[in-house]
Amino acid sequence: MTHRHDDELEYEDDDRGGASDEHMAHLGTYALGLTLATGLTIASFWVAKTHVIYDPGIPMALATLAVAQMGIHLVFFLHLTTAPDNTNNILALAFGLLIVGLVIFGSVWIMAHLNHNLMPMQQLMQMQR
Amino acid sequence: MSNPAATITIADPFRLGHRGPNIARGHGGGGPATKRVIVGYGFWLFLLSDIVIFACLFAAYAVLADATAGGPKAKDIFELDRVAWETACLLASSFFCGMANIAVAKRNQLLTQLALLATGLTGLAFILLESAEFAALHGQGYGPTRSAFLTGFFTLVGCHGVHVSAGLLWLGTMMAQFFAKGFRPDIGRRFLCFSMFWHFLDVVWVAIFSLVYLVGTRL
Amino acid sequence: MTYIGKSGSRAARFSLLSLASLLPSLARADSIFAPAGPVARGDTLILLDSLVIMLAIVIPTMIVTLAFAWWYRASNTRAVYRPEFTYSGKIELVVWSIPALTIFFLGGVIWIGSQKLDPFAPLPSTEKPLEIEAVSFDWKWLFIYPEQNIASVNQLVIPVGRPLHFRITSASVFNVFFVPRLGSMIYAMNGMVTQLNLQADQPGKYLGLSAHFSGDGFPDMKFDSIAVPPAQFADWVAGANGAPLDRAAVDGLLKQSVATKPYTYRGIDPALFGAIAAQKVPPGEGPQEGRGGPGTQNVVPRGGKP
Amino acid sequence: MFGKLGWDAIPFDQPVPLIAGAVVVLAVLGILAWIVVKGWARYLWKEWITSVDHKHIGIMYILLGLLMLLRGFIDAIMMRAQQAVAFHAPGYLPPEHYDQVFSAHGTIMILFGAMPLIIGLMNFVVPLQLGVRDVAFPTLNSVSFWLTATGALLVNLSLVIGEFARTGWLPYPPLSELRYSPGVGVDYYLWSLQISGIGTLLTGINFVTTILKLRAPGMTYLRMPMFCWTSLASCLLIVAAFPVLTASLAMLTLDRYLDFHFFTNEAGGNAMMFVNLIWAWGHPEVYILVLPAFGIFSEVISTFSSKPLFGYRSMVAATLFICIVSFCVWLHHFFTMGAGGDVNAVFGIASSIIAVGTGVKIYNWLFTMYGGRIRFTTPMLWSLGFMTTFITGGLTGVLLAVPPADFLLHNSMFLVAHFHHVIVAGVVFAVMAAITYWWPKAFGFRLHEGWGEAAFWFAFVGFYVTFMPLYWVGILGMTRRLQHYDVAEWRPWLLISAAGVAILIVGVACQVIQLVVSYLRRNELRDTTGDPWDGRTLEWATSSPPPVYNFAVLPQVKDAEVYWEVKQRAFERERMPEEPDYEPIEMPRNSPTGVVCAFFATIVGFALIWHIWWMMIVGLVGAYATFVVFAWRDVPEYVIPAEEVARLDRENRAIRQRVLSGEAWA
Ligand code: HEA
Ligand code: HEA
Ligand code: CUA
Ligand SMILES: [Cu+2]
Repeated sequence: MTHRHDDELEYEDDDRGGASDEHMAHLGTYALGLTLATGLTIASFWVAKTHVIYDPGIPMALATLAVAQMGIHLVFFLHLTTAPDNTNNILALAFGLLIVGLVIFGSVWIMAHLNHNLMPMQQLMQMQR
Repeated sequence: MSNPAATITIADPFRLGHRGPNIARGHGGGGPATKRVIVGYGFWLFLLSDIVIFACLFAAYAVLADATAGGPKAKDIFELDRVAWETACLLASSFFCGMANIAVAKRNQLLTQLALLATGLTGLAFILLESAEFAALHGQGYGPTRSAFLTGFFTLVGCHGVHVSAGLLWLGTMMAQFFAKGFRPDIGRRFLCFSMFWHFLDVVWVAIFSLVYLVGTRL
Repeated sequence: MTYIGKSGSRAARFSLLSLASLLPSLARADSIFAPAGPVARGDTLILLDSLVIMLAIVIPTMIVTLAFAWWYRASNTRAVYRPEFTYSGKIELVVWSIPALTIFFLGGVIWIGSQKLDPFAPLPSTEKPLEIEAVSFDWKWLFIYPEQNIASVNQLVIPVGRPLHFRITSASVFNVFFVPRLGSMIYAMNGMVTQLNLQADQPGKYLGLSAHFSGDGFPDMKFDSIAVPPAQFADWVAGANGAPLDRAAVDGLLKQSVATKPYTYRGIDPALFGAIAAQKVPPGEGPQEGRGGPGTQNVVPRGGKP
Repeated sequence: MFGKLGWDAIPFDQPVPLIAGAVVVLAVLGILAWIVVKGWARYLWKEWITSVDHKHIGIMYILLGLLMLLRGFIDAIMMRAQQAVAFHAPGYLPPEHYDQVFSAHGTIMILFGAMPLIIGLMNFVVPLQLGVRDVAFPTLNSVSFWLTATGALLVNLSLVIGEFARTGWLPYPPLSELRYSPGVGVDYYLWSLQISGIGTLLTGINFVTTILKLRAPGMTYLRMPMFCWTSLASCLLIVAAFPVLTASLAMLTLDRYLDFHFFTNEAGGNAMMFVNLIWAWGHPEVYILVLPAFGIFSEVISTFSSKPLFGYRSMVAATLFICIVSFCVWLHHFFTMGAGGDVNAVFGIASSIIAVGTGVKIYNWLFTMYGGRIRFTTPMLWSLGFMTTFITGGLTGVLLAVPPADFLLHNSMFLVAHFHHVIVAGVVFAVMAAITYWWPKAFGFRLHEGWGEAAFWFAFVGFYVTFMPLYWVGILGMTRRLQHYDVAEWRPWLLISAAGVAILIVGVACQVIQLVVSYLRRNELRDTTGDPWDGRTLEWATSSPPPVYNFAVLPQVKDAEVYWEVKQRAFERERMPEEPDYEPIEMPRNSPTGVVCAFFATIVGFALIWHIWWMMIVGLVGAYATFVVFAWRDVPEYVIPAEEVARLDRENRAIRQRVLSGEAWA
C-alpha cells in the first residue's frame, strides 16, 4: 500500500503531509509547543509587572511576545509549515494578515486623525493644561 | 487496486487516494485534492474570516479604550492573577486537544474520549473564570453599558468567550459522534476542523491577554 | 500650484470656469460651477482640471472602442482576422503606463489639493476671520456669532470679503454643512467639532443645505446664506433681536421640528456650544409616535413604542 | 407573548404597501396552489429545494436576484416619480415612506439583487469551467442560498409587517440608534443582512476552496478561464470583507438591543467608528460585484470576437491588483468628515490608482476585439454598451476620489449618478449579457435575439436619459435622498430623468417578453450541440443542459483554451475524440439541511426583530438540531454505476458526432 490509501485510512495522512510513523513525533511537537507557549506567557506576565523595562516600551515588548507566541501556536498546534503542501494555507494566512493589518492600522490611523482634529473644545483645553 | 494505468487516465476526485501519480493537492495541475485537504482548507479560510471579525473588535476596542465617560479605566478593573489562570486553562486545553488528535490517529476510543473530556473540562474552567470576572464587574456597576470603553472590552473578550462556549457544544457533539460512529473518515475530517478551531481560539486569546489585559494594566 | 489666493483666482478667470459661468442659467442656480468665493473656486478648478486630464484619455478610448467594434464586425471582409494576436509586450507596456502616468499626475493634484484646500486650513488674508459656530438640530441649523453675542436659526448672514471660520457640531444625528457656491462641505457630528474656512467674494443669497440624510425632516434642513457688504452686516448684527440663547432655548431647539421662518437670538451663553459638542447637553427625545414638524406629521414608527 | 408585535404593525392606514403586499402574498399562494394542483410539489422539493447541485442552486440564485431586481426597480420608479412631482409640494410619498423606499432600494439592489445574481452565475459556471463535478462543499452551498433567501424574505416582509429602515442603505448611527430610530425598521435591516451575510461568507469560503483545490487535472492557475480568476478575486474579497460587515452590524445591534455604547451620543460612543468600519466592508463590496462582471465580459468579448482573450496574464495581474487595492481606499466615502489633508490625500491617491488596473482591463478587451471577427449578438451588445458607459462612470468615480472635488460632490446627485453608472453599466449589463450567454447551457435552448436586442437598446438609451440629468442636478447643488425640494432649476432635469425611467420600463418589459417568447419557441431555438456560440472554455464541452455529474470523465487540460483545442482537432478529423474509460461516479445526495436551516433562521430573525424571546430560543435549538441531524447522516453520497454513465455519455456523443459530421460546430 505504498501509493493508494483506501478511504478508511485516508485521514491518517492529512494535509500536513505526515505519514503514519510521524505520529510519535506529534506528541513531542505538542509538548515542545506547550513548553514554548508557557515560557512566553510567563515572560509576558513578567514584562507586564516588572519595572526593569522602560515604561513606554512595554506595550511594544508585549506585542512582540504576543506575535512570537501566536507563531508558536500556528506552527506547533496548527501545524502550519513551509512544506509545499502548505503553500496555499500560508498564502491564505498572509492574505488574512494583510487584511487584519489594513483594518486595524487603517482604522486606528483614521480614527486617531479624526479624533485629534475634531476634539471638542473643552477636552482640547484640558489637554493643553 | 494496483493498476497504475487506471490511475493515470481516470481522475475521479471522489474515488482516488491522494498519492496517485496524477493526483496532487489541488495547487498544481494534478486535479482535485482529497476531501481531507479540501475540508481542512475550507475551514482554514473560515478561521481567517473569523480573525477579521476579531480584528474589527480589536480596532473598536483600541478606538474606544480612552472613552471611559467618567467610569473606570482599564488599570482599575483588570486582575492579572485571574487572567493568568485563564491562560493556563486554555493552554492546557489546547494541549489536551493535541493529545486527542494523536488518540484519534491511533483510533483509540478510550484515549480519544478521555483526551476530549480533559479538553472540555479545561475549556469549561476557562469559561467559568471568565464568567466570574464579568459577573464581578457587573456587580460593581461596571457593566458594558457603563461606558464606551467597557462596551468595547466586554464585546471583544465576550466574543472570544462565546466562541469557546460554542466550541464546547461542538466538542460534546464530537464526542458523541466518535462514540456512536467510530472513526469514520467524515468524522475524522470534522474533528480536524474542531481541533483547528480550538487551537485558533488560543491564538486569539494570546492577543487578548497581551494587548488588552497586560497592556491595559500598564497604561 | 496654489488653488487659493490671487494667482488662483486669476487662473480661474481665464479657465474653463469662465466658460461655464457664461451659461446664464448657471449663475442663477446654486451651481458649483458658479463659485462665489476662493474656496469654491479652488475646489471647482481642481474638479475641472481633473476632468480635463481624464477626458484626454477617456474620449480617445471610447472612440477607439467603437471603431474597433465596427471595423472588425464579422461581415466586414476587408478586416484582417488575426486570431493568433493575443499578446504583445509593447501593448501591455503602453496600457499599463498610460493610465499609470495619468494617475501619477492626478495624484500630484490630489496631494497638493488636499493639503491646500483642507477645510481646516485657514485662508490667506490680512483680516481676522469672523468666528461662527454652527450647530445642527433635528431639523434646523443654529448659527452662533460668539463675538457679536447673537445667533440665528436657518439664516447665515456673512460679510463679503472677510474670511469666515466655522466651528461645527451637531446636537443630534449627523448632518453636513454645505453652501454649494461657497465651496467645501463638512460633517456636523455630536461629540465632535469640525472646522471650516470659507469666504464669500460677491454679495448674494446662496442656498445652504445639509448634505447628509438626517431623518424625516431632512429635505427642509436648508438655510439661506446671505452675503452682504461689511456695513450691512454690521447693521444686521445691530438689529438682530430676540430671546437669549440659553439652555431653555436649546431644549426647545432639541425637539424635532422644521423651522419655517428664520429668527434670531440675542445674548449667548458662551459655554453652550462647547457643552453641546462635548455631549454635556442631553440629546433630544427623537421621534415619538405622531410627532414631527410640518410635513412630517405622519411619523409613526411601526412597532416602535420604546 | 409576541414582544413588540401587535396589530398596529400592519400599515392599515397606508394602502400602497398594504395592497402591494396583499398582491404579492396572493400571487405566491396562487403559484403554490398551482404547483400542488399540477403535482409538481414533489419534483420541486426533490430536484430544486433540497438540491445540492451547483447548477440548480445557481439557477435559484439567479431567479431570486431577478425577482429582487424587479422589486428594487419598482422602488426606483417610485422615487423618480416622487421627485418629478414633489416640487414645492409634498408629492405622493410622505417622508417616512420615501425614506424607507430609498433605503430598501439600495439594500435590496445591492445585497439581494446584484449579489445573488453574481453568486448565482459563479455557482452555475465556475465548476463547469474548472472541469469538475461540484463545488467543494455542496450542502453548505445550499445552506448559503437559503440563508440569502431568508434575508430577502425578511426585507420584503417588512413591507407589510412593521416597517423598513429609514436610514439609507448604510445605517449611520446615531440616526440608526434606538433613540432616533425606535421602530423595527433598522432591526429588519440588521437581521436580514446578518443572516444573508453569513450565507455570503460561506459562499466565499466555498468558492475559494473550489477554485484553489478542485480543478480538472492539468488546469493550472494560468489555464483557468478569466471568469474563474475574477470569481476567485471576488470570493477572496468576500472572505476578507464580510466579517467586517458582520462585526459592525453586531456592534450596532448590541447598541440597540443591550444599551451598549459603541456608536451612541452618550457615554463616549463614537459614531465615526461605524462609518469607518462599514465602509471597510462597503467599498470592497462594490468590487465583489464588479470583478465577476469583468470576468463575464472577458468571456463574452473573447467568444464573440472569435479570439482568445488578449493579454491574459496582464488581465490576471490587473484582477489581483484591483482585489488588493480595493481594500485600501475606503476612506474616500468620508473625505468630508475631517481626517485632514494627509489622510485624505493618501486615500484619494489609492482610490485613483484603481483606475490603472481597470484601464488595463478596458484596453485588453479592446485588443481582444482588434483583429477579431465580431458577432453582434445580444451578449456582445451588452458588453459594448458596458465598455463605453463604464469608462464614464469610472471617470466620475475618479473625480470623486479627488478630495477637493469631493468636497463639492459628496452625497450629491452627482454621486448617485456615479454609482448607478458603474453598477448598472457594470453589474446589471454584465448579468444581462451572462444570462443570455449561458442560458442555452442551463436550459438547452437559446434566447430570442430580437427581443434581447430591443431590451438592450431601451435599457441603454433609458439609462443615459435617466442618469445624465442627475449628474447635472448634482452640479446644481442637489443632494441625494430629498423627499421634496423647491429649487426651480432642478425641476426640468428631474422630469427628463423620470422620462428616462419610462424608457427603462420598456426595456425591462422587453427583457421579460424575451424570456416568455423564447420559452414558447424553445423548439426552434434548441441547442443540440452543447456549444451554440462556438465557445472556448470547458462548459461548452458538455451537453446542454449538463448531466448532474457535468463531465462523464474529468477532462485532461493541456492548454489554456482546452475546449477550443479539442474542438479544432475534432473538427479536422471530423469525429469526436476517442471514447474514454468510464468509471462509476460518486455524487453528493440532496439534502433538506439548507432549507430547514433557513426556516429556523427566519424564525430566529423574526423573533429577534420583534423581541419574541421564546421564539428565538425555539429557532436556535432547531438550527442546532438540524446540524446534528445532518452530521449524523451515514451515507452522504450515492454512486452512478459506470455502465449508466457510459450509456448517458454515448447518447450525448452520438448527437454531437452527428452535428460534427454535418454542419460542424456553430
Ligand atoms: C445594484 C445596485 C443598484 C441598481 C441596479 C440600481 C438601479 C436603479 N436605481 Fe438605484 N440605488 C442604489 C443601487 C442600485 N440602484 C443604491 C445603493 C442607492 C442608495 C440608497 C440610499 O440612498 O441609501 C440607490 C439610490 C437610488 C435613488 C435615490 C436617489 C436619492 O438619494 O435621492 C434613485 C432615484 O431615482 C435610484 C434610481 C435607480 C434607477 C432608476 C435604477 C434603474 O437604473 C434600474 C435599471 C435597471 C434595469 C434596467 C434592469 C432591471 C432589470 C430587471 C428588473 C430584471 C428583468 C427581469 C427579468 C429578466 C425577469 N437609485
Ligand atoms: C460596482 C460598483 C462601483 C464601482 C466599480 C466603482 C468604481 C469607483 N468608484 Fe465608486 N461608488 C459606488 C460603486 C462603485 N464605484 C457606490 C455604490 C458608491 C456610493 C455609496 C453611497 O454613498 O451610498 C460609490 C461612491 C464612490 C465615492 C464616494 C463619493 C462620496 O460619497 O463622496 C468615490 C470617491 O472616491 C468613488 C470612487 C470610485 C473610483 C475611483 C472607482 C474606480 O474603480 C473606477 C475605475 C474605472 C475607470 C477610471 C474607467 C476605466 C479606466 C480607463 C479607461 C483608464 C484610463 C482612465 C484614467 C486614467 C482616469 N465611488
Ligand atoms: Cu500508503 Cu501513502
Ligand atoms: Cu468606494
